[in-house]
Amino acid sequence: MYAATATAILVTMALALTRALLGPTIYDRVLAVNMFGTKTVLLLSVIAFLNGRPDFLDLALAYALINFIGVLAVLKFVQDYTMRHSGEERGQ
Amino acid sequence: MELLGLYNYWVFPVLLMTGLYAIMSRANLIKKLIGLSMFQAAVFLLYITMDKIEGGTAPILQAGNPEQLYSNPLPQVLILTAIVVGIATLALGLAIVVRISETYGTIEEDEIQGQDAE
Amino acid sequence: MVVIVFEIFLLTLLVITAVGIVRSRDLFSAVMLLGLFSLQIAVIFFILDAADVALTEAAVGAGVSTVLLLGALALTSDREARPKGRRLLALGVASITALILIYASFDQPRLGDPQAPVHQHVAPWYLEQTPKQIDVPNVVTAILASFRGYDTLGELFVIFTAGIGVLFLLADGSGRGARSQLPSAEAQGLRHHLIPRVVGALLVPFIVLFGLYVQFHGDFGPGGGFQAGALVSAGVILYALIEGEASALRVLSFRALAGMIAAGALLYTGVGLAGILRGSQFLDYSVLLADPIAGQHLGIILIELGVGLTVTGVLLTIFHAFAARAQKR
Amino acid sequence: MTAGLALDIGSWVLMLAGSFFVFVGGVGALRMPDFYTRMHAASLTDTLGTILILSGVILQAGLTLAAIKLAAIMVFLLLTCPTAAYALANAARLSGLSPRPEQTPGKD
Repeated sequence: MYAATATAILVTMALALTRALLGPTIYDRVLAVNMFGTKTVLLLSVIAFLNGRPDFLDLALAYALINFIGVLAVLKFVQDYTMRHSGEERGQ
Repeated sequence: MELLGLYNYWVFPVLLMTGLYAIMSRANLIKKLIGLSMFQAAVFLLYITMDKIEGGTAPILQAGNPEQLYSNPLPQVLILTAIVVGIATLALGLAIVVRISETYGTIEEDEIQGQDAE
Repeated sequence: MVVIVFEIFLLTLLVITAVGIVRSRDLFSAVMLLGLFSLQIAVIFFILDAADVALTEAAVGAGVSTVLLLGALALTSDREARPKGRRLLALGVASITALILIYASFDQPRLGDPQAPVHQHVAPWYLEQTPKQIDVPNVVTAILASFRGYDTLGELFVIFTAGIGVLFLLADGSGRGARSQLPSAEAQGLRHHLIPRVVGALLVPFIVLFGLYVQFHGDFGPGGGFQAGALVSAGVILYALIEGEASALRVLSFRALAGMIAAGALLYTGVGLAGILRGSQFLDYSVLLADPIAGQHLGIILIELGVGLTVTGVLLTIFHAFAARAQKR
Repeated sequence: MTAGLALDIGSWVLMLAGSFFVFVGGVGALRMPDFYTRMHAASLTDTLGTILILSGVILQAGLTLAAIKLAAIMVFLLLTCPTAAYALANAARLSGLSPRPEQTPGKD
């Protein structure tokens, strides 16, 4: 059952990767990265149980905590970028 | 199945050479550094591939289970430190690129060489 | 067994991502794809039974490296010029080398082969001796901190030097770090975004707490100074992102960070020297206390603390150096 | 025994349902016509899929430290995912990306 769940998550990861490669805007890519991060947390939790060593959930916990930083960094980058190049459109 | 066991060793050169290709063919210095990180990641992958042992688990000893096999801890030690060293050296490279960009106004290698030639 | 199939699938995704990174002309996209690359390789490390390495990759790849690359992009340019020439030659060299390496792989032992040479020497000795000599469950920590403490000291000084190098390159030359130009109006971070600010502020203490857990639980589970340093600095970077760099520097100033870097390196070397002073060799912890095993435990905790301090200090100094450079513009 | 079986079935149902929603989210993120609809598909199913899958795994873990860690993971994901979605939509809107699909500019 873990294997079925992990397979579904992996297929979703592949879909997210496709979206990240296709774009077209940078926000689509960031969205894909964020989605991929959530799926990674789920996959790591499931695999920890599949391998029978649930004491390795620390890794999933680490991702759950700090995956968010990437998106905020992007938000700040875009904000500074718009401040510097006001009027110029970004990500198209 | 026998051949699939070598898949890691096939992915390793592909990643390694993708990184090297980025370093060789791209003039953009940040792209070169990204290529370098990928090259580095490929080496990490090779080392970690070697530590895997069938039926093993991560080398954190379980009390009361003396028959348990553990993966090889030595490559893990090397790569663990190498990852953090990698980010520190990447930061150093990026700092140099920032200074180059401030001095030359560009981070494209050929334009920099063009300016140097003048 | 089925896990290996997942690993093969992820490796394929990894190759696709790598090609995508090289092909994308927009450096911002390349950085985002590099984030994906890091996530995938962390899962692969986890599947290959390297929990410590996966945790390190997670701690470094998810927060710190994206933030640093974006910081550098903000200071330079995020578009790549159209590459000229040399592409065919580079492609040729790369593909021929790859083919030779793939050809060589047919002599490799297959994945997980218990008879592989790498499992025959050294490693069994470490696995056997760790419970006897050091008595901590995590063999990776035992090797990192005790058996091969010299190597780790060297790595620590590489990180130390890289941090100093970044400061040399990016500090403003007044010798005061970036302290003088800090409290500017633009240094406010994402203060006006209420929701990320509240949630971020909620997360920061948990990240730092988790970092400390990883630091001090490293003998028993995946973890240690390197991972903890990256996690704690990720927490402080999150604080800097939401409240502005000035607020983060008020908590941990440049001077405090420099103190952490030096204190960590000194602590590590000092523990090594204590071994000599107690009549044994450099970095021999067995003589630190009357009981050799307790001495090993004390030594490992101290040098992991040193590693944690230096890594946190260096990563945060680097982050602040880039951020201060951006504000000076 | 029957309690254990019921628990197993319950966790399987939760995990399968979670897998389904995760997959639907992936398809939505790939197939929807513009950024905002894609984000809507991805972020909503992210949350639901997380709740279902992690609850399923928690049922399997029973009352252990692992269950507490899983609960913590779930809480943190439930906090960060919607926030990240908000931050992202905000960044996109700030930069002037229009929410109308027919005006979504293509690249390359």
